[in-house]
Amino acid sequence: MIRLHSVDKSYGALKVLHGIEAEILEGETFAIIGPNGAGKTTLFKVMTGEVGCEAGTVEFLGKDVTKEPAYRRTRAGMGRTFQMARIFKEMTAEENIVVAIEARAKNMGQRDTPWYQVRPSRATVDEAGEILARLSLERKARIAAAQLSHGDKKRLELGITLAGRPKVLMLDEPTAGMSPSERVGVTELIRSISGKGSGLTVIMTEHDMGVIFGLADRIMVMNQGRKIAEGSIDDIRADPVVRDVYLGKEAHHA
Amino acid sequence: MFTLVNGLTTGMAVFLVAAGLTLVFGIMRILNFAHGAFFMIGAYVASSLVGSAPRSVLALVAAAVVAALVVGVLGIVVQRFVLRRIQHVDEHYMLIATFAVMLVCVGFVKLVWGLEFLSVDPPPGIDTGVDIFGLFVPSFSLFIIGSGIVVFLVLDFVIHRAWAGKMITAIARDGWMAELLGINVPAGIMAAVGGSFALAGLAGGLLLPNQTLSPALGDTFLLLAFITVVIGGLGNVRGAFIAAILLGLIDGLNTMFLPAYPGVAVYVGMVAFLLMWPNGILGESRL
Amino acid sequence: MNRTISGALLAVLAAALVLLPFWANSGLVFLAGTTMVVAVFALSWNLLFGYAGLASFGSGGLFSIGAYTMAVTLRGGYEGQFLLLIALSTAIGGAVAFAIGVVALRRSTGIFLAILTLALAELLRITLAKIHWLGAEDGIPSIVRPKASIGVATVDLAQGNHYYWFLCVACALLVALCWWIAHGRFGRTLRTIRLDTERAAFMGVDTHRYRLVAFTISGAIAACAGSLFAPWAQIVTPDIGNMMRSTQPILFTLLGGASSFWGPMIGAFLFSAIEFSTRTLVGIQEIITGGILLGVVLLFPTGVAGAWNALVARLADPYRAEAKAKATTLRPVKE
Amino acid sequence: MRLNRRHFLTTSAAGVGALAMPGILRAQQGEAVRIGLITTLSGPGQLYGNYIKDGCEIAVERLNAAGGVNGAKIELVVRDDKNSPEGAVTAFRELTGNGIKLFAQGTFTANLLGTLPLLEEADVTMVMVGASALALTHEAFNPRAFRLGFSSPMCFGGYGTLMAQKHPEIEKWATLRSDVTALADITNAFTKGLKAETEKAGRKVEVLDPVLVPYGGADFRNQISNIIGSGAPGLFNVLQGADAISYYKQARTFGLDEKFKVLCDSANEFAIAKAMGANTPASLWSWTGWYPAANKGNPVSDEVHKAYIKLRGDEYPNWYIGVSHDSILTIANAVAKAGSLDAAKLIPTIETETPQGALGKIQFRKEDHGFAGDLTYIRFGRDDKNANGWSVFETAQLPGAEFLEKATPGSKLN
Repeated sequence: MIRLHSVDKSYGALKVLHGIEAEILEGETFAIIGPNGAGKTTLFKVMTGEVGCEAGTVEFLGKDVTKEPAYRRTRAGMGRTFQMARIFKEMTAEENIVVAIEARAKNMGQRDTPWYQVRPSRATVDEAGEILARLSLERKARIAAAQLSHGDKKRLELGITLAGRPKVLMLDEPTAGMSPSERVGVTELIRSISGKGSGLTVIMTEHDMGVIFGLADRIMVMNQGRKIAEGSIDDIRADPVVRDVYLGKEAHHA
Repeated sequence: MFTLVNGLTTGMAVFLVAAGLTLVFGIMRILNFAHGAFFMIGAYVASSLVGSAPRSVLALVAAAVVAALVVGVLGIVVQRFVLRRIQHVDEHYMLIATFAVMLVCVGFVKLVWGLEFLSVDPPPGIDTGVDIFGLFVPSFSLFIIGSGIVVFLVLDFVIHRAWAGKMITAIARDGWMAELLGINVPAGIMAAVGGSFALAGLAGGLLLPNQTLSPALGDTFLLLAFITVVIGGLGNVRGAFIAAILLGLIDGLNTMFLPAYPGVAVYVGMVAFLLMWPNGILGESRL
Repeated sequence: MNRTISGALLAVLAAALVLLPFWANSGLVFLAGTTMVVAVFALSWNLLFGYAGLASFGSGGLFSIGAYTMAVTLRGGYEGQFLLLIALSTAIGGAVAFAIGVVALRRSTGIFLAILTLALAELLRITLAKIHWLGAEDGIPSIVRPKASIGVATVDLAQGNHYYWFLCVACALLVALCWWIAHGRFGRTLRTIRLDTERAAFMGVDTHRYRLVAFTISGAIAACAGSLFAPWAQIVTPDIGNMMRSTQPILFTLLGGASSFWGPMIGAFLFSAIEFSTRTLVGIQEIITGGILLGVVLLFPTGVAGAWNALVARLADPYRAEAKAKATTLRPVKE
Repeated sequence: MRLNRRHFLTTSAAGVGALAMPGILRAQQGEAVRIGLITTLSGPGQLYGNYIKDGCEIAVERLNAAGGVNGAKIELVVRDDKNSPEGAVTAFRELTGNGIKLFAQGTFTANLLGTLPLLEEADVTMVMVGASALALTHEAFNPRAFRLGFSSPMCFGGYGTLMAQKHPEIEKWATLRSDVTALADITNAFTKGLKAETEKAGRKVEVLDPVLVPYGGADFRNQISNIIGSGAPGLFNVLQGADAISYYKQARTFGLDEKFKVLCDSANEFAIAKAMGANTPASLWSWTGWYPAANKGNPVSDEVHKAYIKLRGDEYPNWYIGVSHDSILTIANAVAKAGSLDAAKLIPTIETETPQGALGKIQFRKEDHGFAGDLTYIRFGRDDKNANGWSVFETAQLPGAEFLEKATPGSKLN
């Protein structure tokens, strides 16, 4: 699905990614973990095209997309959320989904609204309703997005991303800043979206180990801009290097 | 060669005006349309103090300092009663507010000082010229260049070295955090804003013998100062200093090589600069 | 409720404008025509600012291009094809805006775009003032008001108030066009770009292209407004595109309220009303205009349209309006 | 601090009164003879607009004190043109809509070009106050408008002639002007006059290409250095207002007074001396449209001068005061003689009448309604003996009619 080959990235004199190699397979849920400053978010940005990289290549669906801008990768099937939910605050929840659906429809060449029509088409509104229902936001459809609770904002952002019908869903800390009960809810939501048979690939970064262990098929561990381990949950738990730099410390603290 | 010296003079004159403008942007994130008007008020205040023939350089500088104080207080009043009340709304309303303040200031100047032209002469001591390696240089030009450099050095020191600068920088970057650290944020902002506006008044006083006073004086410098501030990088005093010198030189070369199109090179140069360095020479700075 | 009151008011105002020549002084009629044109001009600017999030300080230049194109072609004797001339002016304005957009938009946005456009507009003004063929500083005077023919019907716009009514129709059409652009799918997408450019890009929106199109459309409409203005004022001078002209739509928009589609028009008419009612207080014009602007900004920080919406909402439903007003400072574009 | 409080208050009070009047409705004609004055009362041109307003108000006061026009009082309705043609057109249409048939308008050419095409439809008569642009009496000629102003070829051609007569020894002239086309005409007129007169005397004179400065600039030192470097002993300076004063100020350091034997300013007259006081250049020529001391023996001139001193406390009125006074006088006299406000009757009356004004006999050329008054040139400069630091050294007058350009109403002058 996505293949990274010896990716380097620096911000000025500070090198934040060192020769990252990774391959994410179709249909799996792939988690990137690591301490703060390990380079997870930067790696995310390189994959989605938000920032370029100095060396290495990014392949998506077998195509080299290293030079492609973010919107093209999105059109090709990437969809992402941000650590701090980014939604269109002045619009209602419904409008947020509608604009995302319309953007997708245009990109995919679906033209269901006649050119002279101002309002979104019936089909678009219906689809938005469906998505909001899946996110349990249907009762808040007419509320300005700015007024939603933190958890609802993150759900709405997920909805915007889903409206793009992505092939790979990239979630940057989907539960950051949530209460434990909200976390459970979101974990359930992600599982229902990406469950077996949906065919959806998920890449996520996350701090909460409970969420990771509940969702991920495979895990990549980063530290100081380097990949230090990759494998199943059990592999990672058993990895001595990971224990040292990451879990190890936690264990000592505990 | 004379073009170079004179370019430097023009540049420093513009820098004196632009310094306050870029600081206000650094602190409050607004392009202050009223800056030229404050400059003009500073000039008029100083001219009322020294009359048309100042007795000495000291008298001129003293008048400029008083003008700076007056304009600084005026700036604080504007900040307190206008800008602060709308700082949480949309930043563009700040723009319209400063535009309105500019109109009021111009109207005020017309009422108080009238429309007739006023002129102030260079004080004795800097009213002649000096010979530098066979090149005739008006000593008032040297006075302007010196003033510009002094103002720049003082500002640079205050911002980057002195405690006051660090405090202001902290407020500008993160007011909430600064408050947590025990800094009196409203007082800090007020002092910084007062200081920035005072710079406009100071420039008005110092440049007094350079040109003629009329209610249109503000416009003469406002656009040049805008250009300088933008080319230098918004909020960046060092950038403004460099940009002001460049501007002066470009204008000087303009009169030398394209005498038929005076004043055009500045615009062309600016368009070119913005296309090459869209963020200014030294980049934008939150002070 | 809200919409009904506002709509009714709009209809009444439009009717008053159309019927103006029957009861008002000819100076007021002229001012109303001028205001209609600059209101459309301000609307075109807000299409860029309120929807695409781009602030241009050089829109006066495009207005000027439209006006000069019209003046020159009318002087050249192409009066017969008046409607075609409007289209030509619009197209030229659009083309120039497109060319500037291609070069400028990729590299600079925000204040840099503002200053860049300002510099270009000033350059244009200086250049126009130097071209003798275009009358240099004194511009092109005595512009004729031509005959306009639509199919079989021909209207002589030079007669009486015909051109005024023509302006009413043309401006109404342009407002409708802007409304359609702003409220349709294109406008919605533009708004996402203003609200969060990156988020929009991650919906697969080519933000640069959308901005370029918006820049072009806005420029074309500004030039169209300019082309309508030339035969109205019957003179064009380089100052038609000076810095004051460029700041006009900004003032109108912010005064009226940038978050509302109708804001720029409200601002334009309000500003003209202020200027006209204080016309005899000569010599203190700046203080009056500045003072009133300050007052409006301090009292209604969301612009007059924002204040009006809040007022109507409160009348309609006092409780909900309160909650709404607290929750958002800048309200979404509605109507 | 020169705010004249009394004057300001009366202006405002009159303004408020006019506000209360339902001016936006179509008003009927009142009993007074109403004259609309459209001039620039905001922005950069306000200085001159204020002079025009003062001059017109003095005229109205004087005429009314003498009994008005055929027993009716004159009422001046003042409007600001907002420094733009559309502002002028708005004001013009408002006033014609209120039934005003008599107009005085002035400062900027473009604003006049905006209203001239409207005179026909509104059926009004206009005096263009102090206007100098050729277009107004040539390609944009309108038979309903009279130019009570000095055309560039007339006053600056005369200026060049005068200099050739006074200073035959100067063989090289430098010129300096703002980058404004209208000022190019002035420079050309001066050069033409200078060359023609010199050649007539069988001599030769060289006039250098003008040095250009941007309009509204702040620093002229580069240009000063250029001009002084040219080595010409004569300088004709066509900068305006604040620019000119800044120029003289900055040039002083470079030895302006020593480097040039003859300094000529185009038309800033006493504005320079009033601003610069004891630092005025040692000797400076300037053209003026009206200088009371040169018009001794003209009672109208003296009276207007006195009235202005009473109004503003300024002994050296700007020339616009005299010209604007005479503009109102011209209209009032024509109305009195014709006994009508009708343009058809007024126009021939103005064409033939020669009322005594502050400028002398006010007479218009019949073909193009151009004005050919006396041309006055003054030389003034620094004078330590005088309390204000400067005084007038000499005045010279030439008959304007000799220099008035050819009449080509309706087409451009070649």
